[in-house]
Amino acid sequence: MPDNPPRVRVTLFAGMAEAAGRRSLELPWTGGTVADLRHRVAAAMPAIAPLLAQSAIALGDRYAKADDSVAAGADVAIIPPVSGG
Amino acid sequence: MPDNPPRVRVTLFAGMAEAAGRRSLELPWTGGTVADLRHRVAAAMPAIAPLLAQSAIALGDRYAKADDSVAAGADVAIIPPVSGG
Amino acid sequence: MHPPAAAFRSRTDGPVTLTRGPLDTAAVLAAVSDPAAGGNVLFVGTARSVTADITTSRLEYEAHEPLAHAMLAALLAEARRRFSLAGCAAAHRLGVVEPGEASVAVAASAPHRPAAFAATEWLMAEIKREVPIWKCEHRPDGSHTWVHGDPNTPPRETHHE
Amino acid sequence: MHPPAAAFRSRTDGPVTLTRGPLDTAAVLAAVSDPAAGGNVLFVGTARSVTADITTSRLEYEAHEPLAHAMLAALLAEARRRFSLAGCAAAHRLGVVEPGEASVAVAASAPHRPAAFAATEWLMAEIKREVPIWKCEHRPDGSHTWVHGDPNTPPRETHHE
Repeated sequence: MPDNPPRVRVTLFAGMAEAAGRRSLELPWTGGTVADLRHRVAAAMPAIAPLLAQSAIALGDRYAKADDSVAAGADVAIIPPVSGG
Repeated sequence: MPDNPPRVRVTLFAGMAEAAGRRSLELPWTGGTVADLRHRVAAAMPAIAPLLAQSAIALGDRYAKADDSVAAGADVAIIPPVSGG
Repeated sequence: MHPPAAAFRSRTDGPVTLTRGPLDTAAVLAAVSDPAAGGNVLFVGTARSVTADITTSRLEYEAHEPLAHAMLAALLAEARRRFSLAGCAAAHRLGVVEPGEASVAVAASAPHRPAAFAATEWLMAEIKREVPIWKCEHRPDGSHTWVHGDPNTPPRETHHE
Repeated sequence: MHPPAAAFRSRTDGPVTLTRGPLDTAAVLAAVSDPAAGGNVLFVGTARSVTADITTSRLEYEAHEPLAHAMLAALLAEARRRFSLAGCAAAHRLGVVEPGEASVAVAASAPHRPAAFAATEWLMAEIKREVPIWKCEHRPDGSHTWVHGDPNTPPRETHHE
């Protein structure tokens, strides 16, 4: 897919979306761990790095662990500290 | 009041009324304490004596203490262990 | 022994309700709504059809109504002070209560949820310990038992006498 | 930043509801009704207009909806096991919540009341700690703040990563 280089789609929420000025971003991504993805996102959007350090990462409808694999083409969400209720 | 000798009216509830076969009784009463009244009721209705020993006494809309006075003509209620809720 | 057959009768006085009709549990919760309250707790006690392997076909409640009313009002006032509540309310049904129907409803509201939970639990424990209301369990064979004292509730303190 | 304007949208799946409309708190309580349950507890969290001397004109909630739904379902299943419940249910409102309106409702039922109280308190604490929902406080001057972390809630355990 030469016109479609491998990417990962990252969704942002609440104050993190506000700090980033956007609700999602796509980054080039050929695969790696959740920990790798954190570094990539922090480098791409330094404005959200502080909140990112306190955040969890979700793959689909479950929370992910640092060494979980994130495939190329995955949908990932960053979950900053929650405040529901 | 020769036709109306001094009395006390005692109201019974729940299992105590059932044991007594009645919901109230009147006893001759020229006055005394709550403790005196307990003895009088137990003597008049031995069937309720065991439950009476576990019961509180109410004067109007408040619980009474053992040395409270019960005047002639008073309305008294016997409050066996409760089970509301 | 059954209490005398009574026409529908309900007495609501501020946050206290004693009624022979179905309990309006939503009204008990609504009664504690307050702009300063973020936490609102409602407890509803319902008649179970099976308790410890014994089948109960229906419950029946009887009260010393003036004393029950006064005790409920006093407990609500004490809860309001003790837990710094925004509001609290209580309702108890009297007469026959069929399985699944509500016999008691208590609500409390407070700025934060722990006080609302603690107050509602405290009120229920005090109601079961102090308020002159009695439960009769009717069984399918026609027999019945008035309950005097709750095995789950410590006995009333002896401060009354 | 506001979430995109959304038409009324509600998703109810078994005992979990996420909705942009007003919460039906009576339905949450009714969902836990069970012949074996004598104790039914409902918690309703409402938007306060004043919090710690700061006036809030309205609240707004946003969620990662699929994950929030899955987490709520998992917490309810765990509560049911942990407290031997007859039933439990949870609903959270998303979008704008005006002062006095309900943002969250949780109910639990059990044979006896202590388990119903304990389960409802536990569920509320876990929801505030684990479920991906965020609150934005809007003030009368037009400013707003997204809240990240609750000063009354210990931080999420790090078992996710």
